[in-house]
Amino acid sequence: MSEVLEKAEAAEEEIRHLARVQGELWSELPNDLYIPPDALEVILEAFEGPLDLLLWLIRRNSLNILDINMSALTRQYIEYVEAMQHKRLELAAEYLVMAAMLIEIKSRMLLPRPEKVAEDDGLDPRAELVRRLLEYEQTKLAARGLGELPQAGRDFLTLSIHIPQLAAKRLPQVAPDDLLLAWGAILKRASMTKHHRIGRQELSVREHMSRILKYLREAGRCQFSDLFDPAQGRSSLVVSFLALLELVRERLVDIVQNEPFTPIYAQIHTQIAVAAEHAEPA
Amino acid sequence: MQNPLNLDEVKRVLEAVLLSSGGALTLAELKRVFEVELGNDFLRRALEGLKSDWRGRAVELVLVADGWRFQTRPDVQPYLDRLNPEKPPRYSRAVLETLAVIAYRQPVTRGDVEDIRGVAVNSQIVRALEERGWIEVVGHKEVPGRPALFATTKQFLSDLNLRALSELPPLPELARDLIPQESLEEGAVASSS
Amino acid sequence: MQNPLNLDEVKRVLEAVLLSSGGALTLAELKRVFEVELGNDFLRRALEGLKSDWRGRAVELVLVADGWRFQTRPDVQPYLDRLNPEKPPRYSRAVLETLAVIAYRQPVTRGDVEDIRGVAVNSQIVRALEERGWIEVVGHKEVPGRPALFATTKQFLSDLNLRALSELPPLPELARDLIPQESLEEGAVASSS
Repeated sequence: MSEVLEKAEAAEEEIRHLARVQGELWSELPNDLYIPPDALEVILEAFEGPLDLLLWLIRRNSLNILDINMSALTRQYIEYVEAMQHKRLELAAEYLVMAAMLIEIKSRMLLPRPEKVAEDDGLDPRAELVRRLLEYEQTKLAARGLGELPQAGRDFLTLSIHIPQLAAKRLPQVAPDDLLLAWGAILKRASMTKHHRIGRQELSVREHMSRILKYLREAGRCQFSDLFDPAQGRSSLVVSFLALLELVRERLVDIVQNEPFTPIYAQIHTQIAVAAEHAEPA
Repeated sequence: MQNPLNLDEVKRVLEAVLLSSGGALTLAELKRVFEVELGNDFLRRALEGLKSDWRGRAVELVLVADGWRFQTRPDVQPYLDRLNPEKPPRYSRAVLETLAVIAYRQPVTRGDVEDIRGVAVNSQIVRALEERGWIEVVGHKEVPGRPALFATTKQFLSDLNLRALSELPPLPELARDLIPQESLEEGAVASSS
Repeated sequence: MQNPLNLDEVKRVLEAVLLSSGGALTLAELKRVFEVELGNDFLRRALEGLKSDWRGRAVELVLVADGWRFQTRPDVQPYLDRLNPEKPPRYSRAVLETLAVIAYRQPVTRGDVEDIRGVAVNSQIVRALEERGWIEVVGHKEVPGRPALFATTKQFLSDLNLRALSELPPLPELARDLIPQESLEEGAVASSS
C-alpha cells in the first residue's frame, strides 16, 4: 500500500510542478486543452476522483464555482475523460458517471427557463453539483490541514526511559487455598491411594513428625521424654506421641531401650544391615 | 518510604513517572502513584509547575486527549531522525481525505466518505487507519446492509497532540453558509461578496 | 536547522535524544545525531554536564555497558509500582502440587511426591522451593539410596500467614476416603469451590 501512496504522493508533487510550469502557457491559450501525452497519466493519477478533477478545471480556468460555465467545463472534462479512457480504463467508471451528470446539467441549462417560479421551484440544475464541489473542496483543504498537524512518531516522539529492575526479584505468592486446589488437581488426576486420608488431625501429626525429625537431625538421639513438652497441653502430647509412633512405623525413627527401667531413647532410624550393605556415607 | 507532601517532592516524582511511562497518564492515574490522597488542584499545580520548569528544553510536558505526557519538541526531530532514519510514511491524499471526512463528520459510513469524495474508498485505506488506531467502528447505521459507522479515537487526538476534536483546525468556511440553495440562482451575487 | 555548536545546545539535544531513545546509546550513536562532527571529548563533556544537571532528580543519566541512558532512581520505584501493579509471577501447577504434597504429607521423599502426583518431579522444582526457604531436608529415609525427607519450614508458614500446618485448609472430606473414580470428580469440584 505504501508503494501506492508514494506513487500518488509523487504524482501530486508532479502536478503542482506542472501546473506551475505550464501555467503561463495556458494563460496565453486559455481554451487550448493540449496536454503533453506523458503528463496526462501523471496528472490523472494525481486526481482523487471526478470532483477533484472538476475543481482543478474550474480553478485553472478561473471559473466562478458558484456560476459555472457548464459548456466549457463539460467540454474540458469530457476531453480529459476520453484521454483517460485510452490510458487507464479501470479508473474511468466514476468519471463516466460524472460526465453523464455534467451533460445532463448542461442540457437542462439550455432549456428555456420559466419567467416566473414554476413547479420545479426554479432550482438551478447546477445546485447539487456545486454543493458537492464545495463540500469536497472543504474536505480537501481539511485533509491538507490534518496532514500538516504535528504527528507522533513523525514530528515528535513520546518518551519512555529505562526503569531498572528491582534488586529484589518479585516472587510468586501462594495462598493456602492454592495448595488445596493443587491437591484437588492431584486427586482429580491420580488414582486414589491411602495417601489421601489426611484431615486436620493427621496434619498436625505430620507437623510433629517433621518437628521430631528436625530435632533428631540436630541431636542425633535424645531421651524419649525430651520429645514432649507438657507445657503445650495434653492434646499436643497426644499428637506428639502419635507422630512418634508414625515415625517408628514408617521406620524413620527408632525407639531403643537397652535394658528394662533404663531411659528410653529416640534416634534416627538406622538399619545396620542395610547401612552396611550399601556402605552409604551419612 | 516517606510520603511526599511538598510540591517539590511531588513534582520530582511526577517527573520520573511521566518520563518513564511511555505514554500519556490521566490525572486519575497520576493520583494513584501517591500513597496519600492528593487533591486534583494540588496535582494540577504540580503539573503546571513541572511544565514551566521544562520550558525552553527540547522536551516538553503537554496535556493531550488521554492525559499528560512528555514529548520531544518538533525542532529536535531532525536530530532524532538521524538516529532513527525510519519514519512513519506520509499519508497520501486519499488517506488524509478519508481521515478528514471521518474526523469532521463522524460518525460516518464508508458510503458517506465515498459520497463526499466522489470516489470509492479503497478498503486498504480504512484498514490502514484502523491499524494505526486512529479510527474505529462505533456502531452500525440502521439501513439495509447495516454499514459500519466510523469515528476517530482518543489515540488519533493524542497522536496529533490534541485534547479534543474541537481542537482540530476549523473547517474552511466554504459551503453551507455561503450558498443557501435559493441564492444559487443569483450565484453571482453570493460570489461577489 | 542550525548546527548546534555550543555546549548548551548540544546538551539540550542530547537530553531529548537520550530521553526518547528507549534504550542506551553509545557515543558513536550520539555522534551520529549531529550534522557536524563533534569530538569525543566534547561529547563526553556534554554528557557529564548533563549528568550533573540531573543530580538530585528522580531520574539519572548513567553510563552502562551499552552506552548512556536515563533511568529512574530506585527510590521512586514504589511510586512506579503503584502505577503498574505488575502481576506477581505465579508458580506452575507442578510447583504448587509438589508443595501441596510436601505440606500435607510431610515428611516425604521426592519419590513419595512422584508416587502421589503420578509424574516425575523435576529437580528444579525442589530446588526452587528450597531456595525460597519453604521446604527443607529434615532427614533421610533409611531405605536404599537414603532419599532426603522434605518438610515445610517456619518460613513457609509465615509467608502463607499461618501459625501452624493445621491452619492449612482442610482437605475435602470426600478425598479422605477411598472412593470410586466417579465421585472423585465431585471431590475435585468441591475442593475448587
